[in-house]
Amino acid sequence: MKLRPAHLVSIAVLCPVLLVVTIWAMYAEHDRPWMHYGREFREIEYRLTGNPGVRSRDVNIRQLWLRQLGITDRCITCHEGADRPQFIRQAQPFRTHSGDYLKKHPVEKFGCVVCHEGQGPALTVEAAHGEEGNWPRPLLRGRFAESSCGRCHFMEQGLPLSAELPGAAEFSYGWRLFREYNCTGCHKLSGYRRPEHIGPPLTSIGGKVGRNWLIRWLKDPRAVFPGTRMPAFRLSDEEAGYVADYLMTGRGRPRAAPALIKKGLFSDRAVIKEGEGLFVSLGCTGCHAVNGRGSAFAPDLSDTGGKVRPEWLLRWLENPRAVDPNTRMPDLKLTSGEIQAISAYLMTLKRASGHVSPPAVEEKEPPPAKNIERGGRIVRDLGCTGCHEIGKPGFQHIAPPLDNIGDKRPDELFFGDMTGIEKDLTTWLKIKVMAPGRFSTDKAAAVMPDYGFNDRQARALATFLLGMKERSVPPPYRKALLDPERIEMRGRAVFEKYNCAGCHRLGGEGGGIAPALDREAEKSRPEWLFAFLKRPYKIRPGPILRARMPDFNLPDEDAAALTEYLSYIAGEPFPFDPEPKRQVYAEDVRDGEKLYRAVFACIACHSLNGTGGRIGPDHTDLASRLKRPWVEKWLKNPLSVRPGVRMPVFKFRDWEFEALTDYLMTLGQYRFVEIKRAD
Amino acid sequence: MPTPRSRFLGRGESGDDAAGGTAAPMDVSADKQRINRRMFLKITGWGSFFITMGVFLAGTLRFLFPRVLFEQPPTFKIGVPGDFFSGGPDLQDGHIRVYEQWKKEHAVWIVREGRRLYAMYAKCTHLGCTPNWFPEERIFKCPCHGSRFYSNGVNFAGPAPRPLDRFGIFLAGDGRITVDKSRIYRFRDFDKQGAYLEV
Amino acid sequence: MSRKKSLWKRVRRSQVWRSVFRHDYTDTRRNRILQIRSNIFLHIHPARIPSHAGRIRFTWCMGGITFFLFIVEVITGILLMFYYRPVIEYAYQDMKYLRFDVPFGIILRNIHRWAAHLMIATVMLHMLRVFLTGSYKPPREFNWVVGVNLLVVTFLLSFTGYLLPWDQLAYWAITVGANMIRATPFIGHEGPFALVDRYHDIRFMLLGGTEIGANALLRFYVLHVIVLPLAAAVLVGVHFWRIRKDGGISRPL
Amino acid sequence: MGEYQDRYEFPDLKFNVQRGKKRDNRMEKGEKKDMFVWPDLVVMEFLTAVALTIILIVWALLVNAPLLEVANPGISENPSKAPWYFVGLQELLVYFDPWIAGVMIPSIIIICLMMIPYVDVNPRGSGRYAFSLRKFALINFNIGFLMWLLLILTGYFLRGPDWQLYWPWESWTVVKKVEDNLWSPDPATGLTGLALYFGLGMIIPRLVSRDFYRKCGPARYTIVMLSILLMYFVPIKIFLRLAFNIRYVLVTPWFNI
Repeated sequence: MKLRPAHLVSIAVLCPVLLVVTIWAMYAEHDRPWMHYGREFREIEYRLTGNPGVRSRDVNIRQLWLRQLGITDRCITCHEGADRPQFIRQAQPFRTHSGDYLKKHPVEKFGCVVCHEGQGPALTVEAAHGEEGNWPRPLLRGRFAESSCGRCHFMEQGLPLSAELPGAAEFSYGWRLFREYNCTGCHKLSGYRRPEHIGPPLTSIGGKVGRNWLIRWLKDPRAVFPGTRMPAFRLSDEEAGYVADYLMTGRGRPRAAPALIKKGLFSDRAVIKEGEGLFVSLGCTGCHAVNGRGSAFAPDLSDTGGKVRPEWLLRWLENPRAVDPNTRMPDLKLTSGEIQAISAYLMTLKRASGHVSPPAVEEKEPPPAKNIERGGRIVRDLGCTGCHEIGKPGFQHIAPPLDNIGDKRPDELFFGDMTGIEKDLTTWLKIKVMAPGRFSTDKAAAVMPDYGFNDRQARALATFLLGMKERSVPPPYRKALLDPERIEMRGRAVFEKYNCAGCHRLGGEGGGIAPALDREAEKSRPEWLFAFLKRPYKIRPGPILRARMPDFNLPDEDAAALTEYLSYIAGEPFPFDPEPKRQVYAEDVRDGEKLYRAVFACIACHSLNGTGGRIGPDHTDLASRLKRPWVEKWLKNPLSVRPGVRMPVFKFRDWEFEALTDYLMTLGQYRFVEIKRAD
Repeated sequence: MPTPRSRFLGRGESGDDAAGGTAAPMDVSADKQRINRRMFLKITGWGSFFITMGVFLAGTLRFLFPRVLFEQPPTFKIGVPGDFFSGGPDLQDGHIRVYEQWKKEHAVWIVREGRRLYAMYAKCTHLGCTPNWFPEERIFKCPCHGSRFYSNGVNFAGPAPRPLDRFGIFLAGDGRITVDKSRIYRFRDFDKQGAYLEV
Repeated sequence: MSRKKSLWKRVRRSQVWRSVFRHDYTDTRRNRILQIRSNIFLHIHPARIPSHAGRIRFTWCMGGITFFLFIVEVITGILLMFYYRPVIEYAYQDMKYLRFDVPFGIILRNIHRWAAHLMIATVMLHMLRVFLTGSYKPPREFNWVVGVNLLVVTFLLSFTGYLLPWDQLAYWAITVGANMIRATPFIGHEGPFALVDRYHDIRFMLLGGTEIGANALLRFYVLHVIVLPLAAAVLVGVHFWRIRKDGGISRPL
Repeated sequence: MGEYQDRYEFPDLKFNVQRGKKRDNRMEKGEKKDMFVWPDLVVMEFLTAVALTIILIVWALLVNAPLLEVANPGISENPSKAPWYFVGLQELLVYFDPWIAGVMIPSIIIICLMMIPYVDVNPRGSGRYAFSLRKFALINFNIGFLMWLLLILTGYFLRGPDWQLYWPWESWTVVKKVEDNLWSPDPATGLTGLALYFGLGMIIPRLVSRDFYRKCGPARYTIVMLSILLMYFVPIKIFLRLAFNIRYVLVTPWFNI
């Protein structure tokens, strides 16, 4: 059957075209990008190892299939050198994984996208890095990858702020900022409890500061105290006035003991001088700073004279907890003279700007009720209650919750009128925490205040927030802090909360005002430590140390955590000391007493029940306070325990040593039981 | 009657010879040229068509062989040599230790015999049941037909025809010991390179 | 050469060959007709047709193209079924699997998808052509009705296939479509004169639930790979049969 | 050879009996113009198939089938469009309630399409392109087809976020105002309007072209005119909406049109 020439020619043209197209399709199938990388990798491997066998290894798709995580990762198809140390100098995609992350997180168990995001199953550069339209989670580049640490490592377990996740400095820093700046005061984040008010209560602020100072403060807190955590709310003059009016209504006049108020007190140079001395020797600088010296833990006092009313200060020093029941300022048990001296000194502290201290008596007529109401509304809308106790407006989260903030897509974010920036989540988060006002438009004002974060802080916070994602990991991947770690973490948290390091030294860090605590638990019984922390008293009657342990009014669990912590770092058993029961003979004790009182004349330096010397520590409750092994060690050679101590080294004979120890260990057995919550 | 021109019509094969031997020999050169041209077109057209069909078929077959599988990979890592060889007296010959933790997931016992480490397949060589390890007696027992193996996998009782098979084991580039289940060594290959790891 | 030829000749004369190909290829009218009549695939054609029916200008070849596309869809569809699981957890993953791993997976999916779109267009153009040439006129009325049904089946085939990748495009297109159905009068729970609640209306029947979920995916899959192709095949058979029985392709009266 | 030739014959076409003469002529003409299927038509079909395969492969190589993110009931695509062939219906949703746009209109279209051969009594113009012989049918069908096409084009190319109208040169980031000034006439007016439209639409053609009515008979006439009036009601409603912001023509407690 003869074909027409036209048909024949068409067949002869179309069929070869079909063949060409088909071969094109074949070629497209067998020319995938990952094959190029595979071949290149083999060349590099050959160069590095000199083993010709590696060149003939098949180029294949390598896949990690992690059923539990629901992850299919093919990243290692191109990133073949990720877990092989000799590729450290190669360019990507062949370079060895940085750091030692893979040691603790083997690739076979964790895959890649768990931390880095991106599209695991994809095999082209763009798609695999998640920069393709249909993948919502692009590769986390650079240190933003640390945000994923939070998926398994839960930071919010009452950890101390100094807790650090090794290898995730950025993430830890972000978490620290998040906690420190009390973001949960406005934002809800599940798993994070709203912390206690980090700002002072405003219920009686009118009795503490003047209206002018308040307005200045509200307008720009960092201009008043550069290091403050109080953010700037971008208030107009009127708004700040309204808020001040509102706050000044909660006045609650401070009532200092009348005996404290003395005429001419604040101008007496001798008293001021004494106060300055006390301020340092009592250890106030352990927490407060004055003109750049001291710690930033508690408010800077450089401008006290320009800020607070004198009678408030007197009352405050007399009993801080009477003014603010939740304050962390301890009761230093100051005498009236000390209070007066310190107050007088502090009231002299003024910034160079030279504004006058608020008048002792209040301004005249009250502001119009309308203004007060307006101020109240602003206070409510701005979420001041997140950090301050105000009284009337109860607490509520005023800002959007942060759960799943890391899952937000660019089209769900409000960029305002901003142009010329990359419209992605990380950029948005950075701008939002650094300068939220930039998203404001005529129609929609950004409520979030300015915290004055710098670029590095903003990046850290953004890293932390990026990790707040919905997708959770199965339980085996979750990292709970282990038990010994938990003791340490809890103890450290309490230690930090009360700024113990302001006076005590621990682990090579901290102030030198009070004894170092590294080996404290070796010396003291835990029961006694607990009681002492709950209600400190003076162990040394003498005037050697001016500083004294203040009463922090610790709750039981904090005191227990600290005690446990100190035992833990000293390697001592907790909660009780299983000291072997010893047979103590009455004659030994009698001999010991003789030695104590007469032969070695310990009583000359130490006191017992109110009698004796005032140089060494009191011995009235020694047995309930100290552990026997430590006492023995101390008696043998005090200098080996604490170099430079004034206690002399006695050369005891063996029986003397035994008898003396036996005697000492009968002194005031278990007095701590009575001490506990005595008044 | 077919004309000479029609000799090559039809199926597109070059040798279509419907007219049998009866056709008159070609003697006109113009005709010959036309025939050759038709021949050429036909070969190009049908040739490329059938090649294409072949390629389609090959492609379809290739389609049925995916490049990656959702299965346990044949290789898995069991740790660094230090996990198994801690040094000391038990490295001498004849001291055998059986590690059971990979049996459940991978059906493998890791056995250390002196300085050698090998991966034993937890499958009876008789009929494929999974034997159990009894550390007190230091033998493997197969529950199906009662085969018994010493701790090094050598059979000594029951119907099992040969010692337990072993998998390939080697030190990977990252310094960790890797078991390769795609390579199986039988008794006579136990001393071959790759069936054991020696330190 | 000559040996090869004689071998070829012997093959051609063998009993096996002749049992398959019953006639020779001499260029005679008889053979041309026999070619068509004795071939199951070709004999949907008559042996001869009016010459205007062979002109692209007249038919646009749209019916034929549509049929060819249907065959392409069936072949690529069957191949794709090897790698597709109609389960919510896997459906989208399998799309990625086809896209990145499976040899020729991406091109098969592309062909399947584009051919489906093309088929909708050709089937509509075919209808337009049939109307323009008045080819639905007696005695071909019923075949037009069959054709309209085929049009509907083609739409449904494409529509059910749309959900299967289980991506945002699929999900929301089907959501919009399915929500229209619930406004059906009488049998849709939001339509006028609704007689049924949302658990017993036509949308529930189609989706196997009140929202698009696992059941809907499975139902659409079954419709897409079994029910509708079968219906289409039967209707295509009837359609072709009726073309022959109604006097072949229409011609000027 | 002869016996095969004779087998090729037309079936007994009853309706052609009265035009037997014509039929004979055509038989003669047709015989002359017949062509063999093998190989001529088969080759053409083969060529078409090959060409189509080439097109499909090239298309598939150059353009990937769309695949968006995994389905997420929590996030709507904006705009979320139906497949292109249903975009016309989606476009109608702007102007009609879902039960009309999504259910009634497609059902009516399909039913009307199926009825075409039974209501078209014009015997002329079968099997060829003959506009002059079938003006009425062709004009109406083509307008309908064109409307469908236009709706698809509008929906596919001119609809942006929130299903607002965007010209191709306009950016989708510009927010469009949602029409919020729609109103509906009271039921009495609406009913009157509808009655007028359908009533006059039924009566006037009958008065104008009595011949047409006679040919069709009452039943066919009613069906034809009703379908055509329904079809034109769609662009009229669209026009009313766009020009006069009319939301519904008829408001009833049970349904709105």
